[in-house]
Amino acid sequence: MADAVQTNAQPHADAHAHPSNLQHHFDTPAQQFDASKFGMWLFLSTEVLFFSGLFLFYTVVRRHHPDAFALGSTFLDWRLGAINTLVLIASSLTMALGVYFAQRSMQRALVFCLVLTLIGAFTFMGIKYIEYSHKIHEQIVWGKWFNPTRGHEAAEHENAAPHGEVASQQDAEAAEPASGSHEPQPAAASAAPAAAIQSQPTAASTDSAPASEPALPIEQSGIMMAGNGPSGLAAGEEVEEKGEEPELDTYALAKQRKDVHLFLGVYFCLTGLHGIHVLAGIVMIICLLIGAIKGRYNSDYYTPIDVGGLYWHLVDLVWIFLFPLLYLV
Amino acid sequence: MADQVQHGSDQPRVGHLVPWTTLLLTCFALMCLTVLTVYVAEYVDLGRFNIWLALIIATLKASLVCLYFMHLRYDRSFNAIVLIVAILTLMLFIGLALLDTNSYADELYRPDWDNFAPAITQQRDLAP
Amino acid sequence: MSTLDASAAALPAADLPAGDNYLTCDRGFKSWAFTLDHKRIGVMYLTGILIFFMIGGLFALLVRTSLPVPGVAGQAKGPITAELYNKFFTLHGAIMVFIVIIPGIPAALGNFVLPLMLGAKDVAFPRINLMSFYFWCAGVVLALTSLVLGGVDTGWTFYTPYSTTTNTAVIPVVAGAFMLGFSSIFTGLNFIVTIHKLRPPEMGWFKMPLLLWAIYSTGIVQILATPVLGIILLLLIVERAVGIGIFDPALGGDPVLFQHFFWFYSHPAVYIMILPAMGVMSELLTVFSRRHIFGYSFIAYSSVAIAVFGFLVWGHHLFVSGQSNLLNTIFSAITFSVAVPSAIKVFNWLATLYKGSINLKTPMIYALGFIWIFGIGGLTGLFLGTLATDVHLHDTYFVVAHFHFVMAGTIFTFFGAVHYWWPKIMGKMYNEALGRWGAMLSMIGFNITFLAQFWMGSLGMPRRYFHYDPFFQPYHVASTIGAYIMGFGFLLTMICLVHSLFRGKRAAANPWGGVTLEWRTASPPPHYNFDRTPPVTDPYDFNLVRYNADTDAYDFIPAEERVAVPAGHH
Amino acid sequence: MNLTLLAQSDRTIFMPEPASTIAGTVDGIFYFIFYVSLFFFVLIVGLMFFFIVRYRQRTPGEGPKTQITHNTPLEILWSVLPTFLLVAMFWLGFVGFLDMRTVPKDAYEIRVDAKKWTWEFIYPNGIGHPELHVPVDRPVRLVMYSQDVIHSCYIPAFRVKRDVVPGRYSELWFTANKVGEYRLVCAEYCGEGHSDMFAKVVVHPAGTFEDWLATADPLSALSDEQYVEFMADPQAFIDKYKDDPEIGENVQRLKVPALLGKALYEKKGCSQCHTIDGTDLPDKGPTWKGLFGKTETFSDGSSVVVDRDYIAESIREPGKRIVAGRQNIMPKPRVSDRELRQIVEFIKSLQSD
Repeated sequence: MADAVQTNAQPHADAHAHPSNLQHHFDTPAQQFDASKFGMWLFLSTEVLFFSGLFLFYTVVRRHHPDAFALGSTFLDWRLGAINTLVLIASSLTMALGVYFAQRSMQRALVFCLVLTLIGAFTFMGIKYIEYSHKIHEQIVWGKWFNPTRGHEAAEHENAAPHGEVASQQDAEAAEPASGSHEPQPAAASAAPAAAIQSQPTAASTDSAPASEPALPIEQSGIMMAGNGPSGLAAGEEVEEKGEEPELDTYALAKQRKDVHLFLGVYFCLTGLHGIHVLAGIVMIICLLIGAIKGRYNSDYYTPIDVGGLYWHLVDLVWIFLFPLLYLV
Repeated sequence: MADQVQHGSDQPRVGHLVPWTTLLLTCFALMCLTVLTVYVAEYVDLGRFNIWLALIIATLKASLVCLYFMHLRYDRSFNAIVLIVAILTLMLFIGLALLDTNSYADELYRPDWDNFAPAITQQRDLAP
Repeated sequence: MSTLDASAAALPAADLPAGDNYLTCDRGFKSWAFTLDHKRIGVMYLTGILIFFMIGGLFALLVRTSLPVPGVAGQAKGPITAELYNKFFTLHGAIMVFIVIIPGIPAALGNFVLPLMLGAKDVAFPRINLMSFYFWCAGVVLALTSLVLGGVDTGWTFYTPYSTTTNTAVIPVVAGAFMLGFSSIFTGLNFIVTIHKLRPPEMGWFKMPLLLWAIYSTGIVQILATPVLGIILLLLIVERAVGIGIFDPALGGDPVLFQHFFWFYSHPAVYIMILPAMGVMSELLTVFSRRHIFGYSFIAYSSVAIAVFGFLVWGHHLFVSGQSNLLNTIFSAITFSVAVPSAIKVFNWLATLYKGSINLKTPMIYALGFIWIFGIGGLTGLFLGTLATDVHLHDTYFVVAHFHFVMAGTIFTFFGAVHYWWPKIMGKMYNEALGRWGAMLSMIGFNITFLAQFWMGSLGMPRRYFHYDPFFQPYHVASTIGAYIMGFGFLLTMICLVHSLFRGKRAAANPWGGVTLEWRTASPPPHYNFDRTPPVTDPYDFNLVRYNADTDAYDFIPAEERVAVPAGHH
Repeated sequence: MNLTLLAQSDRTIFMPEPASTIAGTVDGIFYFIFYVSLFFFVLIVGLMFFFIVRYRQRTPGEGPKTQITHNTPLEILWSVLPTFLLVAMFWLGFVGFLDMRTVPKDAYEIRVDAKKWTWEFIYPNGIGHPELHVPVDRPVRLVMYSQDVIHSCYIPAFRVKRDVVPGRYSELWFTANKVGEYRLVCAEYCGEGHSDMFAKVVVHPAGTFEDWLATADPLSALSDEQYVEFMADPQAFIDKYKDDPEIGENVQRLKVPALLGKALYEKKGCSQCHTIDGTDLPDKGPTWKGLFGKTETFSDGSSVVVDRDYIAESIREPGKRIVAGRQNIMPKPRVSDRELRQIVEFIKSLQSD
């Protein structure tokens, strides 16, 4: 049995040559590649079912409160949603191209694609952050804290006790998706949508405020609308002028109804969970980027890029469904 | 399941190479569909069918992403089976749960909305 | 196959040089904490699970201890208040279900045995395997946190709106269950990939040991059902933390939706618990009756069938919570269809015993006990699947007894499996007498405990009651006495296992005469499992081995000798 | 806990005493399944023990007598045969269950109000009572709602159970066919008092239920003079008569109308829009503090001094006259005349200081 002692060491010196990036318990790179991809697909199927819960929640609530959904979705700006959809699709493309270049062992192109994907991810989070902070500002939030208030009005009752609570509650939430938004890109990217919004009566006035200084609401949670006072006020007047025209005031309507907050609850759950997945994706892409810069991946071994790509595409898939369900009710 | 290792010379050692033109075309198609879905939702009113149309378009986009971006079209078929099984389970879950939700919609009351308005008014059909 | 492998396996393990096996090849805390070796991870799971089994059992005894006297409405029973009692049964349920039984067979024993049975060097994703173990640890820590924070009183089902309104430490324990869920998902994922991709080419699907079929089916359920638990627990946390109003009717939410989510996972979870046990059964019964399994394909397919049906029956937990008649009917019908594959298994096991050579070693006693216990557990399921009777029995002790009979079936098989693979895992033989006593006592105590509960349940005793109608006192007293006998039995079992570590004699490579691949390597196995890739054979062909009186163990018969042996005889 | 359920004679060994029309069916199905299961259990376990004894290993390493690996016809047989029994069970249970769910049109409706950890039964005449009293041989329909968490209304003797879910009406029906006292318990875990959340169920002999209902409300037991006296100064009246041999027992159950009104204020949801501490909710309803006797001006300019009649009107037909500056958002609550009187008494008692 003495030979057994040596044979224990064998697996690395197996019959066939064992490439460095092939783990000891696999025989061939193909086996390892297939195993990893298969594993990732199984994981993606768990993700699908993970989201399925929220989709059921969405459907049930919508079944019981159809009007609330119609009304609630007017608080979302489909332009921002659409832009985010396009951003994600683009980043999906760059990811897929990244896999392509990895397969062709084209290091530079791979790195470039990953950087583009990363930018896309940050842009998405930036826009999401703008949407969130605007909703927080106007108390268009979930549950018993739902109390839609136009920007300038919000500035007036800032001393309302539950209100401060909401804001702080909210920033805790908003903070994490927003983490990306300290990057230069989102501010720049969001300038465009914000501008587009200004011209819109229904679209909320104050998008521009957080866009100009993203970090602001997080610092001063309770009294953040005081910080936004001027811009909020200015935009508010504009809204009032539009308000002259006999168009229905969604804010007042929503206040009367007792179930509109449910839509916002669904909205924050779905986009929040999706946002967390995007953040995870950002971390993942950064790791891949480091690996790519170190030149770890080539046509022989690009499994991490491929598998990571699958995950990123799933994030895209989920959003493809979220967009029409939430923004285009 | 085709053996992954034997591919053309331009192919990587494992996996399948999707030409970049295909990827660009896919992306373009996705963009167009996004514009379409927005257009339909905002400017075409089909009443309650809007949501279904939106979902159909979304499913179309999703399958494009799966087939080309995620290589499912060239991949081992078992991976596709995994995804399909997951989606079937999802439908099963949502479907059966909704069957229940629909049935008790008329038993609901909101204490502060319709102060204990008339209880279950009509007998619901009991034969399955 | 060459004669080499046979002779290698035939060598008695006794003269293995020390420091050669996976336990001794590498020492120190780090070598365990960061190990990627599936065997060590399995051992760590096993240790943790056995410890928490004892803790969960302790809570069970506390529950039973507070019940022999009916008590007076609104008053405490000595030191035990109603609130405390609620925390007892909640923690008993949560620990046993999420921490012990679900990972019990797959994570602990599956981790150790599955790659060995495949003749593989490790599972497909060793890192993910270690990660899921640490998820398990995190879950345990969170559960303990809630214990420190004063416990939880929601019942292990966390039904809303009670769980969203009670002021006990719900969030930590729910977060714990969430982590444990992910641990379970990754284990299942790992095993499915392993079975698909690391199965030796010559081992076709129908040459796999039935345990692998069972674990595979379990994996399917783990992957498809557990995420739904994850999301609902997440929603529950969010609801408690920031009041999103999903489950709060006053805000337009729907409390019953939670039950759909919860049971969509938790019913399949029952099959996550029972399927591996059934797989183990097929191994134990064949080895200890020296018989080829009867009706391999029927048993294999019935595992998959149970897994699939498992997804279609969750609604039978909602028969009286106002679910629509149509849905009740559908779920009742499908529930009955689960009985068929279960029955198939039981009948085939019986047929396996027929004309066997039955050897009543401890694992076999557990296995036979499973037939008795699962028989009762399964048959009483019929009362609950039947709509009209379920209305009366729902949420009574009848249900409690029913699912204890099913889940304890898993626990007993788990212990059978622990005894069966103990020599392979630890390289030591346990004390047979002690093992048998432990098995018998715990099973007798168990039957007393829960048969009494069936009885009072059908007589209308609701579950989770602290005070009860004095009419039921005799039943409760009997149940409590049984519980203590059972507790003592399990204590003996634990003593038996610990004792074997110090006093047990060295185990041979193949003490029971199994022919699945794990018995072809030394006990305990070397770090890389097999010195030579083992030959794949029919997992139930017991003509491959021969009894060796000197070692009181079995040796694999070298190929050329075996040609002479006529099938069926030695 | 003095009344012990099932103390009665004719209970079967596994089932409590049957006291409703469906109990018979349920017990029948139960025992059918029981004997079928018993048969299979004895068969399986019997065979098992027989094999253990007959085929036990005598010498270590002894081989088996056979190695048959399968017998497909046999396996198919024992897969298919049980199926028929299963179908039978399912069908019986299904039919029995539909009977439980199909409420007769003429059922006598009683509201059940469940909260931690008490049951209140509200009879058609508006009287709330902690005990469930029902006439024998008459279908009774319980319409149940919960104020806090999920409870479950379970009457073992009637073999009926139904969860009481907050946010929706749950219904349950039965026909008690046996006079006597039974027990209603909560079957869905609802917290600390879960096991103490039980109520007495009394099945009245034919004809006597109405008499009980008539006297169930302590007020109804009072003569007209006594009633007037009571309304004039309830507390004094209670103190005066609470030890009275005839009506004392009744008087002790009397509550000051204002107190009853306060209970209704919570229960009927008035508290959602009307405060009683003087703070006015502009977009909701006026505060009740100091409302009585106050002068309200309507949107059409007319005005009125708030009195019993005006309150009655604004509860009965909220939209008729809208106070200036308020929206017409008040829903129409269901209140009996007696409840209305109690609410008025309550508002009256809320004088502004």
